[in-house]
Amino acid sequence: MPDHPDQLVLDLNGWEGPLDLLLTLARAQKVDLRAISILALTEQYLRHITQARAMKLEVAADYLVMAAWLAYLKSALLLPRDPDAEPDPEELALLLQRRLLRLAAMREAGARLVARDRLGRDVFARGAPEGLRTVRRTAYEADLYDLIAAYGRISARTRPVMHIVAHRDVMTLEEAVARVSTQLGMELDWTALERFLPDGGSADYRRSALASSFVAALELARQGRVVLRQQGPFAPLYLRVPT
Amino acid sequence: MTSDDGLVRAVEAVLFAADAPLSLAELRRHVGGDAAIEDALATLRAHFAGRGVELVERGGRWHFQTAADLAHLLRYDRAESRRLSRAATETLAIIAYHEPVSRAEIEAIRGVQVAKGTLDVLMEAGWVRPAGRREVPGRPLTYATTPAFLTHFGLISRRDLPGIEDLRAAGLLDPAEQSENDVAMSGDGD
Amino acid sequence: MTSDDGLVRAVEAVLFAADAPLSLAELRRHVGGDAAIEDALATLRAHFAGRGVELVERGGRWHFQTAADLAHLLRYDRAESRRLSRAATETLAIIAYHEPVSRAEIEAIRGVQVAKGTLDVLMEAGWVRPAGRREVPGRPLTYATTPAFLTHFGLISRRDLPGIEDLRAAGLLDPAEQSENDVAMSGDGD
Repeated sequence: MPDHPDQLVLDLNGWEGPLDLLLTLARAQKVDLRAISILALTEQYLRHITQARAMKLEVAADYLVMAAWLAYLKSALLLPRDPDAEPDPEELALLLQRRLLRLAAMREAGARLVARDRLGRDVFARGAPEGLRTVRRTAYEADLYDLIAAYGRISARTRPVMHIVAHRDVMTLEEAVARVSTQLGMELDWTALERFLPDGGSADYRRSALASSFVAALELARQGRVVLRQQGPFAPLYLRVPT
Repeated sequence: MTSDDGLVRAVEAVLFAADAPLSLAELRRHVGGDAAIEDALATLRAHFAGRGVELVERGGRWHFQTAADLAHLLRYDRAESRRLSRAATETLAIIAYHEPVSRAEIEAIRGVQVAKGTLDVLMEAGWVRPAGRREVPGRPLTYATTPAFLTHFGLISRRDLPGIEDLRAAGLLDPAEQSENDVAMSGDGD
Repeated sequence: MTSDDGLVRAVEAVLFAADAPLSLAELRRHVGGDAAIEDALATLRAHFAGRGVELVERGGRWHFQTAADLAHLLRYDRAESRRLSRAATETLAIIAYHEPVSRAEIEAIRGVQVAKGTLDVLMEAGWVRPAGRREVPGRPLTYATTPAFLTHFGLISRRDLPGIEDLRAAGLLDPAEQSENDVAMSGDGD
């Protein structure tokens, strides 16, 4: 703080607005803000603004607005009291005082706040805390339907793979056609289909051979290389080379 | 060792290990459901009173911190923490004492516009947060302080703010009357 | 408070705030040159013995740490539900219908590779467990379901799996051929 507030306020740029300037001037009265003379304060403010302009300093608009308002307040306070005057100049003076009190209170509160024992500046938390861990355990959701549906899906998808068998204990149609054609050449009379089947082999193989030989007989008949005869449904089937 | 001692040990361990202040609910999650945590905290606080490390409550959250009078030993190799500008300090005080408060209200009290960066600095520090819009024309956004504000400034709650009761009693924390704000203030009527 | 107590407080605060274990020299730099730091450390160690926090020395450096027997308090398990992925559901279904079953067998049945994570997920969920090694070349590990699996899916036993008999009759449960030398499961064709 310079010795004379008069000198200080010539540099208006150092102030955070007219209210800040007013508060500093009020403090210079060295009395409780509640006992401040608004009239004296007003005169001081106006004097500084006038000085500043006389020295051709740039004065920001809000300082001039405040100056105009204070000039009005000053004249209202000095003139003989008009009971009908609206608003009451005394009341306006009180409002101004209240604003100054409010700003002063917050300014002091801020100073007290930042002067407290602050964490990380004056007091310190543990430097290397182990830390608390929240372990997220996942509870998986799936119901029985999902499970069954999944199995059905796999089954459908992999059915061909599932049907591959280790050994094929069957007589193929090609095999049966070859077999029946060859054997027919040696038989001149009607011969039962069973006679064309191989001996031995597993039951599965014999059943397969019977089925394949039957189809082979039908195929050969279609080609005209064999004629078939059967007495009735489920009766034995006979084959013969056509004459 | 009694089960009470067991609880005190548990609370002590969890608070020591925590890297941030813990609420009662968070403590309970770690030490068990029905524990008489308040009693354990009271026991611990008494035990650590006057030691080099103290147990403190800030905004309903608890943490250990070094005793304030030992600050000179601990600042040894720490960088000077960044200073708050005067504008930021005042703005923070206005928010803390008046919250929730709108930017226009902050400006009415300070008598100047709030620079864009001022609120940003306070929010970046984690001390101030947007606190919803006021249901008046224009729906201005309001601001309030955070639990981290209480923690940083060593306040148990906002009631602990220096002088707040006196200021309230003096009517200095009342919402500013419109006529008051009109006192030669251009531009802050919005 | 005696000056000894003052030193103990100082050492306590410095060790608490330090971000790494401190040597005697480092401690001395903080609390003052001639201090009887060893005595203060001994006092502190005795004071914290059996508490939730302990003062420990490791290689000439000192630090506080939470008591080892309370480590379990420092983690908190929180359950989050997540839907089982399609791959995991299929894998689980295969294990349930074919157990015990090796990974190669699961892959043969699914027709796609089983990611390592898939089995991990099922084991993490508690539905699948390793079920011993199969005594064939390579000794592949097999997997089976757990009692928790039955509980979760509301099954009394695996026999309750709907459709398992139908599927078996349709030949759909026959183990697939293995491409690798893994297992010879063809034995049941005879």
